[in-house]
Amino acid sequence: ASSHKLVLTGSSTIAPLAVELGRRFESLHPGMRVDVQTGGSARGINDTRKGIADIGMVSRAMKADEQDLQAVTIALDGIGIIVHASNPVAALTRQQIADIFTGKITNWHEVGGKDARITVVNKAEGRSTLELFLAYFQLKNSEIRPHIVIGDNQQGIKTVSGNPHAIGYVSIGAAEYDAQRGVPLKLLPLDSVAASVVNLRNGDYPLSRPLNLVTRMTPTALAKRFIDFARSEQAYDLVEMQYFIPVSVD
Amino acid sequence: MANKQIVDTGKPNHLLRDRAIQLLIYLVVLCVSGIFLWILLDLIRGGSALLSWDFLISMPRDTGRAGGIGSILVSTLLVLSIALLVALPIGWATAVLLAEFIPAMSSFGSWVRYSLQVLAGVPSIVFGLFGYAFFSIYLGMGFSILSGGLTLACMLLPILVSTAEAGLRAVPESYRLSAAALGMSRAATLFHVLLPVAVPAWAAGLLLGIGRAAAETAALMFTSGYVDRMPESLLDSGRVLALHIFDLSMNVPGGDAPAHASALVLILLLLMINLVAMHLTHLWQRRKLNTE
Amino acid sequence: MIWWKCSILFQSVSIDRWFNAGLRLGATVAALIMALILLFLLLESWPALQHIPLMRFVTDDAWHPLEDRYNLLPMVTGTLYASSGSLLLVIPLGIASALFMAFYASPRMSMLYRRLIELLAGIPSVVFGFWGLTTVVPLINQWQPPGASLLTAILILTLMILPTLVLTSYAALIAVPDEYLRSAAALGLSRWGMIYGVVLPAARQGIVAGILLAAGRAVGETMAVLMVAGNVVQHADSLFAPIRTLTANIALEMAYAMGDHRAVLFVSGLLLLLLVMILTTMAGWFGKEHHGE
Amino acid sequence: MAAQEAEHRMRSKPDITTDAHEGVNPVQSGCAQGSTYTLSPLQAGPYCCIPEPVIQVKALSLFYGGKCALDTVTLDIYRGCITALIGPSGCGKTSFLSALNRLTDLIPACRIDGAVHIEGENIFEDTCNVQQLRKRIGMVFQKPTPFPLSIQRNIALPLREHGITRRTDVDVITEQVLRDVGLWDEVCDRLDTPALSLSGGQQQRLCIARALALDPQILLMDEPCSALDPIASGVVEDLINRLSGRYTIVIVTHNLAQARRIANYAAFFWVKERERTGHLVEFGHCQQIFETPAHPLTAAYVSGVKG
Amino acid sequence: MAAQEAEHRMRSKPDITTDAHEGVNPVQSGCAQGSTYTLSPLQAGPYCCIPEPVIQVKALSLFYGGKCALDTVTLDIYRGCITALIGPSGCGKTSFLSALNRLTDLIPACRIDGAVHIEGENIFEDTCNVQQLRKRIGMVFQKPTPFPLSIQRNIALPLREHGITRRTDVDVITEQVLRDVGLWDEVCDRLDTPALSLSGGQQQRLCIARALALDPQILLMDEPCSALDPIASGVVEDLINRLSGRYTIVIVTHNLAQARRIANYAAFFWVKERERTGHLVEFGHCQQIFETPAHPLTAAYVSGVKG
Ligand SMILES: Nc1ncnc2c1ncn2[C@@H]1O[C@H](COP(=O)(O)OP(=O)(O)OP(=O)(O)O)[C@@H](O)[C@H]1O
Ligand SMILES: Nc1ncnc2c1ncn2[C@@H]1O[C@H](COP(=O)(O)OP(=O)(O)OP(=O)(O)O)[C@@H](O)[C@H]1O
Ligand SMILES: [Mg+2]
Ligand SMILES: [Mg+2]
Repeated sequence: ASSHKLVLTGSSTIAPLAVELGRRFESLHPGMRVDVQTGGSARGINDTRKGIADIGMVSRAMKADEQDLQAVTIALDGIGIIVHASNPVAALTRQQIADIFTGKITNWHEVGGKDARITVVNKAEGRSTLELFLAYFQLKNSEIRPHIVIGDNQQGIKTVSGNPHAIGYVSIGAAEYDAQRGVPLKLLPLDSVAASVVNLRNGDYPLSRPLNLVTRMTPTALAKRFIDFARSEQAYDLVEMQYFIPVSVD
Repeated sequence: MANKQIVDTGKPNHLLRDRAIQLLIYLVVLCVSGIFLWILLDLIRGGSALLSWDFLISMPRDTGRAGGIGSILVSTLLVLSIALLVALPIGWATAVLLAEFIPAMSSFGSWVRYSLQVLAGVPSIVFGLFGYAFFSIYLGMGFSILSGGLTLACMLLPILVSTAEAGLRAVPESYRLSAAALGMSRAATLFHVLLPVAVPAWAAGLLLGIGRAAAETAALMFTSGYVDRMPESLLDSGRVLALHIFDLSMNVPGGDAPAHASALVLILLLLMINLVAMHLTHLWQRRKLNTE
Repeated sequence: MIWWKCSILFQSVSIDRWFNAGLRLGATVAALIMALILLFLLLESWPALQHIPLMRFVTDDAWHPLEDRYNLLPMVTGTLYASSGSLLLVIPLGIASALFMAFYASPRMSMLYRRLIELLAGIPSVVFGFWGLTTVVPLINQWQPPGASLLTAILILTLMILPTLVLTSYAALIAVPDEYLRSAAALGLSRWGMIYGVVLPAARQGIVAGILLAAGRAVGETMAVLMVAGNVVQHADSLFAPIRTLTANIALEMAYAMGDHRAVLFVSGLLLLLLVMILTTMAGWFGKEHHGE
Repeated sequence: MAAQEAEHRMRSKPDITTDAHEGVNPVQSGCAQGSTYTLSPLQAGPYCCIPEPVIQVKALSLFYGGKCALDTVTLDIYRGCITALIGPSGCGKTSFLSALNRLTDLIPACRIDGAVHIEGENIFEDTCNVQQLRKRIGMVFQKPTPFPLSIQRNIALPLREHGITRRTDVDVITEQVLRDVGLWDEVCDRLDTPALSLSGGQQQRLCIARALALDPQILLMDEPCSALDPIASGVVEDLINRLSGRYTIVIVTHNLAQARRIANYAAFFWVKERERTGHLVEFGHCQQIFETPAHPLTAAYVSGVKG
Repeated sequence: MAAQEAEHRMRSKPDITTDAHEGVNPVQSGCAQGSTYTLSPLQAGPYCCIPEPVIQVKALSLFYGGKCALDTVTLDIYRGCITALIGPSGCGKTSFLSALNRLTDLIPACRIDGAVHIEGENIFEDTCNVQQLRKRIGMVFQKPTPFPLSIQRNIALPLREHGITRRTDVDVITEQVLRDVGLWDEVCDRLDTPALSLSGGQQQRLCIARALALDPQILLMDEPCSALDPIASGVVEDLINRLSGRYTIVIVTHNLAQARRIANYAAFFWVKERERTGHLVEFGHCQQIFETPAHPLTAAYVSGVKG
């Protein structure tokens, strides 16, 4: 990577935000170029390690074996359980959700809904959303009995909005964006905390994750400048536009 | 007459059979057209509102939700041109070699043919993996239009070769024999006699290739990358239309309308390339062959 | 002046030689690409092949790479079911369409239909997937949940590979010499008698080539299938069961895979390549046998 | 005549009863002994060129696109006779033949005026069953055009199409027509090989056999010998001679000596220099055309050129 | 002879000096008056069939794949003479002709044993310049094979290839050879139309003209008249007669009468029944072959078949 070009790769959740950040960064520093590639958190880590990318985007907490990289959180995101808007079920307990995903509950009427088979929408192996979800409900992926496995957020949203009996989980930001624009989608509260950006910001919502930018131990000056910019107040409105929660710098 | 009876007993069910088959074929065609028109109409309904000149030339903003597809069109055309620039000479040379210069059964020929047949069946995602591992990492091109173009070129090769070879093989043997009998070199025979006859087949193959290349997503995901800004050099990453459509529909909340519009643009683009190429081929052949 | 004439002759001879050399170079490059692909897939999957015994790719109880379970078999069957299902559908549809263009339609209709098919050949697979996800899946879901299933995958694949087959077999059909048609007509054969008895056998080679091409696309299609097949790793027990194909698996997990997981995905790429190589070899034998007869 | 009719019926309707099959038996045994059978009954049959028109061509004009290729031809073709069409290249002989079995339908740009009555029925009327018509009129082309199938299937295919599907019937007919054209001994041990592997002459005879298999009443032949070597050509010529009487034959030939040898009637076509429109100059008994031509053009043609 | 030689050189090498161009002028003016020019010098030229072998075929065997198509043929072809090759279909006449200008190179499976010496040089040696050889040996095929180009370009293309590129030279040669084959008057006003729009006979004559344009010494003709009507066939035959003496001509024909009329020498090929291997039965003066054949097979062939 040359001195006036930054390459970011990694989580598709962060990528849209990073693109906007990059655009503003470029306008503040003429002559700079910020290239954003999506993929997944693992790719962010991988590419940063290999030096293909200057900065990796990782939408989860760092793992123990990733201590060779330096991570900075730039925003928070939550994971929300979604069902079709026409689904009469208003809330599910933690146990019910775990049972539904593990195939112990297979019909909506067992949890107070219509008499219809539940379609479980799960995420593909390796996604950080999946890891978080599993960790929160203390499940193993092999225990889950999915009917549909999806890749990206929008596929999950499209699947659930097209199937009145489906249940899935996606980034709250994306779900809220679509729900507000008339997509037949409903976010279920978790542990009786409504899944909303507001609750996320309060810290009330239990299933949240940090959005990190990672670099190697000694980041280049440019990468450091960009990360600092991303955490600064100049970037808050961009973060909020993507329905994420900016982290306040102390 | 005697034989009339036989035929008369046979006749009605033949007539019936013919009618039934004709009906079936018409039904199939209606079905296929219907479904395809349905898709097209869906696309038009979803995207035509956005479609405008402005949409074509302005940059995407807000991860594609707003703005246009100017930079993406440029990247697409760049990737396509690189792919064609690389694949056409190699592919057509291979086709000419296979059809004209070496016996079909020779070991070199059958080796080349075999590898091309395998290439034709290799899934595009495997090309993507290969391009990522070879061009992007091993050759150090990173995520770049160049790397994407080269990957696509590999993918296009078998299509170009097989169509061009078929075109050449369809040229009557008598032209070759009489050209040889007149002491013409094989190169001259090729350029002056065989090519003009085979050119429609070549053009058709080219169009098929362009269609495949322009619609390719999986092979470019890991090679030319996602960056939706105007590329400044071939080593910059650039997002192609098909990938843009994929990203908008799979990753961007509220990206459906621009995705539809982009798909429409892609289809119109292909249509245009199609018409222009057909026209040029026709003109060229007419000039070469003096056909009326 | 005479030397000038000679030099032209000399030139055209040497042109032939240079030309031949250039062509050989091109062909070698073309052929090397397959070797390169094989090499790099091998290199990338080496870490996994080194310490995961090959048998485990078929004997493990499931596909949970993060839990060290690497059974690829369900995805192989998924790929086979989806592609053979779509081939079963597309062969009659495609050949009927090609016949329509060649023998049933008026020249104008034929042209129109051809344009339509050419257009479709250019629609990106993503668009098909997208359309399947928002239109076909909900439709089937109303009938047999969850909707995303082997059936949808087959339907969408059929639409995708149809243009390839139609265009190639149309080319094969119109290449059938007019003489055959004329003599068939002179024998009083009906239209279908002519098509079935004479035209199809004469065009068989071209049509089979088209089918192979289409089969290649069906096996290799990634994005569209990813969107509509449901992607559950399992052996499908009915048309309505979701499946995951090898290619969709790579696209789904590649970006997120690390270490062994990633290497195993390359192994599945390798597997696909080997599958294609075997099929090609078999097709070659088949072709030779027919040639010999 | 009656005997011949009966034999026809047997051949073309082998499924009347099983007796019919037994009736054919002697044929088979005869075949085993050589080609004596097929030659004898045909030769024994009465030579019956009857001055009764089977085909009446009335003011037939034929256009390709806007271009007139054949200008108001009026002509009768007599039952059981051999009529030779002669004339220079491009004078519309092939076009004329194609009009007789409506093969011109296959050429989109081709338009026809006038009428052709076959057995009294105008074939250009919509009520005419074209397939039936073409079954009654066999055609052999200048270039041998076997289908790319096995020899056996080349003959079986049109039979099937016309309702003769029983395996044994098809086999009997196949053998018979292949004997008729003298091909049986050459190919009987390899009926399953591709017809395209035959030599040119064999291919042409196969095409004739294929046409005969449908037991047509009329046979149109477009220069059937021009692609053949003298031996094969002689065989075909003999064959035509033997077939006359049984079939009404219209033959196009560039070989005037041949026309003279085999034809009962001859029609001479000519093509005008400028507009390249073919027309009928003279029609009459073969002898008359060749020996006392009425038209100077005919005289010049039949005498001036080297056959 | 000498004058003729000079004229040849002028034609084939028009770029020697500008004088050469002027030297050709009378030809042009002659052409404008009709076809007198081309006919007269040819007819006036000495009829010179010299018993001096130009082509010496020595134990030539020809194999397609493993199959032997032609078995040890030894034969001399004499300068300026017309040699006719006759024999039944499949006896290897076309294969033999193709071997003479190494056209067999184009057939991958084809292997050749033995030697063919042309003007003393073995053409199967690697040192032989094949293109130069083929320029010296013109060939005309059974089926007319004009390129799908304009009439003009059909002739210009091989000329270009052999270094005659100046527009005027090409035009002069084009007119001359078209006159030679009697096609000039028919097509002079439409040289730019596609050659494929010509009639069969015209196409064949165009092919002959194309071969003549390169001013070959030897002309191989594979049944040049079989696709033609009698008039065109007569024209071509006349042409061949006129060309003899100036060119060494080897002609394959199925028309024995024609062979008898035009040839000086004749070679009779036959094909063995079982293994389908062609071989030379008899070679000699035309008259001898047709009137006092030495071999019973020859006798049977030339007498028994209808030409
Ligand atoms: N399909 C066609 N489309 C347009 N013109 C045609 C077509 N077929 C034949 N012609 C023209 O019609 C005229 C008569 O052709 P036809 O083939 O009937 O001649 P012919 O007497 O059979 O000649 P030949 O002896 O060479 O076979 C020719 O000028 C020919 O160019
Ligand atoms: N390209 C080829 N490949 C294999 N066999 C061939 C090929 N060309 C010709 N033959 C075979 O070689 C033999 C001689 O063929 P050739 O064409 O020389 O005969 P011919 O004397 O010219 O016959 P005709 O008079 O029919 O033209 C035939 O048995 C033929 O089947
Ligand atoms: Mg004709
Ligand atoms: Mg031959």
